[in-house]
Amino acid sequence: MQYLPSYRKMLLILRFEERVAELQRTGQVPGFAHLYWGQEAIAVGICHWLRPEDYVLSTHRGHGHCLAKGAEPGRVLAEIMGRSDGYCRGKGGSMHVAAFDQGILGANGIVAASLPIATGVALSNRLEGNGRVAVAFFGDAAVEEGPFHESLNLASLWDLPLLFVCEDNQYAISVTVDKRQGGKGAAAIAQAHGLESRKVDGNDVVAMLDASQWAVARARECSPVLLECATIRWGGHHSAQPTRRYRSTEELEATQAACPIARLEKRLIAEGEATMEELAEINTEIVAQVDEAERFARQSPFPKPDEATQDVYAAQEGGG
Amino acid sequence: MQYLPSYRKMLLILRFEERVAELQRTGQVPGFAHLYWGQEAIAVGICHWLRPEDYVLSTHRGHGHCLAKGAEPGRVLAEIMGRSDGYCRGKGGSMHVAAFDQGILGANGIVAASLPIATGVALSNRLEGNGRVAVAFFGDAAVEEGPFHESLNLASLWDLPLLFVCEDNQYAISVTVDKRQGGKGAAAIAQAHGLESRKVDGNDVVAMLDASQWAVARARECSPVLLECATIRWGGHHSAQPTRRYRSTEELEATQAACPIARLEKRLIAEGEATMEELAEINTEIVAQVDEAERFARQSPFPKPDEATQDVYAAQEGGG
Amino acid sequence: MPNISYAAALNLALAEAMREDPKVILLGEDIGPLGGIFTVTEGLLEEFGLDRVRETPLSEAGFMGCGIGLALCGWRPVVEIMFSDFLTMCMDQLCNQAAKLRYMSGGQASVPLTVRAPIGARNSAAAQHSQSPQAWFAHTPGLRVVLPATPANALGLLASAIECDDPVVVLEHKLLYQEEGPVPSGRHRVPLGKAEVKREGTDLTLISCSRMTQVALVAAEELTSQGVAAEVVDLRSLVPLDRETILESVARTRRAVVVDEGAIDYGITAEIAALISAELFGELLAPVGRVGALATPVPFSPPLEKTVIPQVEDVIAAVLKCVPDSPAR
Amino acid sequence: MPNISYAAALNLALAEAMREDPKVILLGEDIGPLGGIFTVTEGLLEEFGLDRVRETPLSEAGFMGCGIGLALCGWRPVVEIMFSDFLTMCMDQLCNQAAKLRYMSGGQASVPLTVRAPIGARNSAAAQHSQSPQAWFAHTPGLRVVLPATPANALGLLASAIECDDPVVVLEHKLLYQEEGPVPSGRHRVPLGKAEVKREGTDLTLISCSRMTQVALVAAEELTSQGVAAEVVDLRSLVPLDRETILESVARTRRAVVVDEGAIDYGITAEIAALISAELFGELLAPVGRVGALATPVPFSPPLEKTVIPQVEDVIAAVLKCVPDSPAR
Ligand SMILES: Cc1ncc(C[n+]2csc(CCOP(=O)(O)OP(=O)(O)O)c2C)c(N)n1
Ligand SMILES: Cc1ncc(C[n+]2csc(CCOP(=O)(O)OP(=O)(O)O)c2C)c(N)n1
Ligand SMILES: [Mg+2]
Ligand SMILES: [Mg+2]
Repeated sequence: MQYLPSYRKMLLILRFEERVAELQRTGQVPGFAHLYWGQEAIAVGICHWLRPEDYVLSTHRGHGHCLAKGAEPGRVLAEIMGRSDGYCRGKGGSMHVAAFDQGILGANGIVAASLPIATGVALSNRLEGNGRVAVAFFGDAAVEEGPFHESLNLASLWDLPLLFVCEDNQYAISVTVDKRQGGKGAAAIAQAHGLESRKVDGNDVVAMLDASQWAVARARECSPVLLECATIRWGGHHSAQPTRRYRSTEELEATQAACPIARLEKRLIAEGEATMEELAEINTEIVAQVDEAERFARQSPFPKPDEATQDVYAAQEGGG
Repeated sequence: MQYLPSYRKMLLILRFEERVAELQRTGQVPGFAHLYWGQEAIAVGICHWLRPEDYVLSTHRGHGHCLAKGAEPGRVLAEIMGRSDGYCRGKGGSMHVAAFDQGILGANGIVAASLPIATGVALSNRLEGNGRVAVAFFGDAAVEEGPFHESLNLASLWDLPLLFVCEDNQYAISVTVDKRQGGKGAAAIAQAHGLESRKVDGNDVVAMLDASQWAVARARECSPVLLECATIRWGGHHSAQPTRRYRSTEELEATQAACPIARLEKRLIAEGEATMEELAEINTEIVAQVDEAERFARQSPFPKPDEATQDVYAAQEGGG
Repeated sequence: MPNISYAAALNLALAEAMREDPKVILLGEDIGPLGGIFTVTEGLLEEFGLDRVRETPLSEAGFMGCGIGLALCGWRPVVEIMFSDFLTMCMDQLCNQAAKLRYMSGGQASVPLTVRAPIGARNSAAAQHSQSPQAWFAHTPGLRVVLPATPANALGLLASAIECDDPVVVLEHKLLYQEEGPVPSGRHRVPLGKAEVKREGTDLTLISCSRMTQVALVAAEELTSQGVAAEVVDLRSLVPLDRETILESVARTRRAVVVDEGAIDYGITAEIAALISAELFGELLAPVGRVGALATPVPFSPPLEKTVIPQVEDVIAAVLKCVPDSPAR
Repeated sequence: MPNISYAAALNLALAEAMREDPKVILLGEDIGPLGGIFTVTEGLLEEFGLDRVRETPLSEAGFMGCGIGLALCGWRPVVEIMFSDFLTMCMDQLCNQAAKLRYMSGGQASVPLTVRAPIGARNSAAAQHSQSPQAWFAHTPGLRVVLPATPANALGLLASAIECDDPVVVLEHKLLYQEEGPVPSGRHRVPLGKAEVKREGTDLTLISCSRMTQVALVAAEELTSQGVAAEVVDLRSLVPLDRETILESVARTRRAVVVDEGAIDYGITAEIAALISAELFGELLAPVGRVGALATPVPFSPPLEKTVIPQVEDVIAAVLKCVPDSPAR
């Protein structure tokens, strides 16, 4: 299997998130952005096996899912910057990016809330017999919420073409998973609900690609699956959050060491799939792509005040 | 072990529920009453091992839990009949009977809603180190609700002295459990959350007493436990509901055949713990007890209209 | 016009919508062989099959979300929540997701979801099965909220709700299900956002919704003997609210009493009363009256339930307070 | 009187309550080492330990219920819900259980539970992190609802809430956490159900709560230059509502504008406007004005957020509509 395409995508996500962090520091990104850096292998591994018409439902940490599924970086960034050429015309922002034309049905600001919605999307696929799958990404903390449980049961009961992807980065904001969960984790709970599940090293894109191939295929056969992907959250909960109160310097340094991109780079070179020079070249291309996204977003105007009352209801007069 | 005490309690519940059904038919019970008949062995088996100061949290089908835990039949019936000598002074009714002086913290009209509350009661016990346990009874359908899942996790995480008792009577109103659950059931889900669990024949009070002894003891040691008790719902969802649309005559006949009381009777006689005559005598006593409860409830007045605005807030003037 | 029950009218709306549009699909507890605990889905499983009359686990958040997902994919789900009290189990899905997805996505998402749920006190169902929480949903931008008071409006409003591209909360009243009334034969739609003048009158306007419209009509009838000619406006929709019809009526009668079964404080009657008081400032002959449930949970025992829930006498008393000088008194 | 921030005042209320009463216990997400995402619980873990500063899983229904269970057993839990928007995840526990248990049990149960949650738009947090849902809870009998607008009130209201034997929802405003103000030294309590006249005036009464009281005060200040002397009444409690203070003020000024950050339709302003219009019927010089958020989800992009959320200019405009003949104009 060729890993360069995955490398490109992962690098795009990383460079994109670095740019978001920078733009936020300089006041170009309103609010907070929960960055996906460090977790790139998961979105990229899963989305590798998805078709354009498949669906993805995402979380507050959703930029990576969007880019991996095929969203345009410029329109994602414009949204994050609150501009009118953003996918949601500036109404959603980082936590609500959606790109329906790419099957991306939305990031979500409520932990676990997209899971029940994903069951409906998967049910639609099943009823239409359209061969599509729905993928619901969520963090380890979503496992603690009731809707997670209800969604597993629905998927199991109705044999839905639905893939649950738990990104276990050990943290919910400042609290580690051992202080939040008494049980055996998402994969075990899924099995109790009658789903198949696997645990995978989510920082190893090779392992992710392998597990995802199986998982997407099973889901497509209407056998719902859960993947529990071990990963690491870099830095704070969002780009502006300091971590000193709950994370040691050593721990933080270790996170970067686990970088899935650095890991893949070593392998690409070792296996001869690419040279250092080729990788540097790719990096240059990707940086240019992110530059272009920034240029696009910056030139996009802010929405006009009167747009605030649009899109509340389907027909404008319906608003009452 | 002597089983006559359990026999008495089971029979009290059955005769009580028969009376409630009759009183409802004759217009003495407002609203609907979800009867516990046929499930007596579960409440009686569990409560046998409880101390007066232990806590019970119940469901819409809660009369049996109350009587087994020690509530006065007269005050329970008065409540069900909406009278001012009812435990809740007529404000609660069948679905909300509570007897705080007996550790009965309330039936509940919302499926699964008492489970999170039970975690708090158990946490209180643990923090106070008072050696008490909390028992949360719930039906098989509660297993489908998010709060069930969240409560299992809390109990497991915090090592709560909490016993979850699932009464699996196969039905939620008209829908059988196979049409509602895709997984392996409450006991398996509990294990995935790190709890110990067992399945038990909930129509055999001998088996229930045995499993409950273990379960209550484990819970008292702050090791939360779930018991999944197989049982059968007699008749309709509530006393006034016909079942012809979803239950065959054969199925209904089989339910009575599984009667835990009849089963225990056979055993008591076979083992020589009691004679037919003694059982008949017990029956006479219990009927007299239920007669007395009815007399008590009937002579109790309805609450006065102005009581409607009492007990909304702690101090009357607080209501705003 | 045939006479049918409110439940039968709702059933008809569902059946017709399902016949016309294969994308209409039902989700809920006990909606299959049992036909729903209030008989609204009777016979639909037999006609439309298990795929489209889909009984759910007891997972209100789960299947409300499922309905949203279906809606996002072009279906027109109708989700039944057995009692409106249980909407508390899926408030996030309804109020944070369904209500906001179109907006947050900048118009990409469309959520043509209909949520049906019964409100109201009936037969001592007690505090967790008797609420009238319409104010919560009326206060949630992105939702439309309708409350039929008659079989004809039940049919027409539910049909319109299903056709609407927005999430619509249809609150039905438990005590109305068995009430019969005339229903137009053939295609019938009631536009969302249009109130209906149910009775004309010159002295005062009673404004109400759901079962309280029936209560208001009885009160209006009894008031004739006291010399008061009350007009009755049935709101039908809370969102959008038909301000024109309300104001047009009260501009004529110059007196108004608003009646709702929800708890009075911060309820529906406040919005209507505030609207009238502001828009017809200086033209009213009396303060706008408000009749609602006492601000308590709904009690079980019959005499208490009756005290808390507005009765015909309460409406009459409120009217007479506004019309102290009515000829017959 | 030392000057401290609103967040520090809340922190002080918690710390003092925990020192005085060993039954006060905190539950919530990230309330431990991090000190809460808005710093309100900073230092409490260190002083009171893991048992009483109890970090929870992401299970709002679970730990809200846990708080109720503790309360039933004589504890005084303070449950932090990280954003008030997430109260949708535990509406059943809060509105069907906590609010009703005393009543349904005929007075056997006492639920001395305090629920803290931040409301309001701040810094483009978008539709699911910016709501002001106070009307939902004010409309739920059995709950008390308070909204501090200053550090002193934050301290005094939270202290009273913890001591109250009923469930109290304390809605804090995200934009106020870092605002400083004087706080009485020593024991300080603000009674639940008492409004506060923040500024005296003769021409009109501005009635508001939470951050909108700060907005109203700025507007009142600016209005002096237009010759309008506005009184500002900070409601502080929505339930119980201090009808006396509101009516006493408006009876004097004969004009009122109500300001709230919740969506305007069916919101808090409706209840207050309806109350004033009815009780002071015939005595008002102008219709009661209402200023609230536009009835949309809260948008992300800064210019849109600003459009939706009430600004000082909006309050001034509403006031000037009521006082068209102010001397300076
Ligand atoms: C229902 C709900 N509760 C709390 C929050 C606040 N919150 C946002 S993200 C987050 C942590 C989520 O952790 P996890 O699911 O593991 O995702 P991660 O941030 O680690 O990617 C919390 C507590 C929320 N958004 N929704
Ligand atoms: C959250 C919620 N959903 C639905 C209902 C309506 N309802 C009441 S009892 C019941 C069936 C419950 O089944 P189960 O938990 O198995 O208890 P059983 O009646 O069999 O004892 C349903 C659907 C409810 N009360 N609460
Ligand atoms: Mg995480
Ligand atoms: Mg059952």
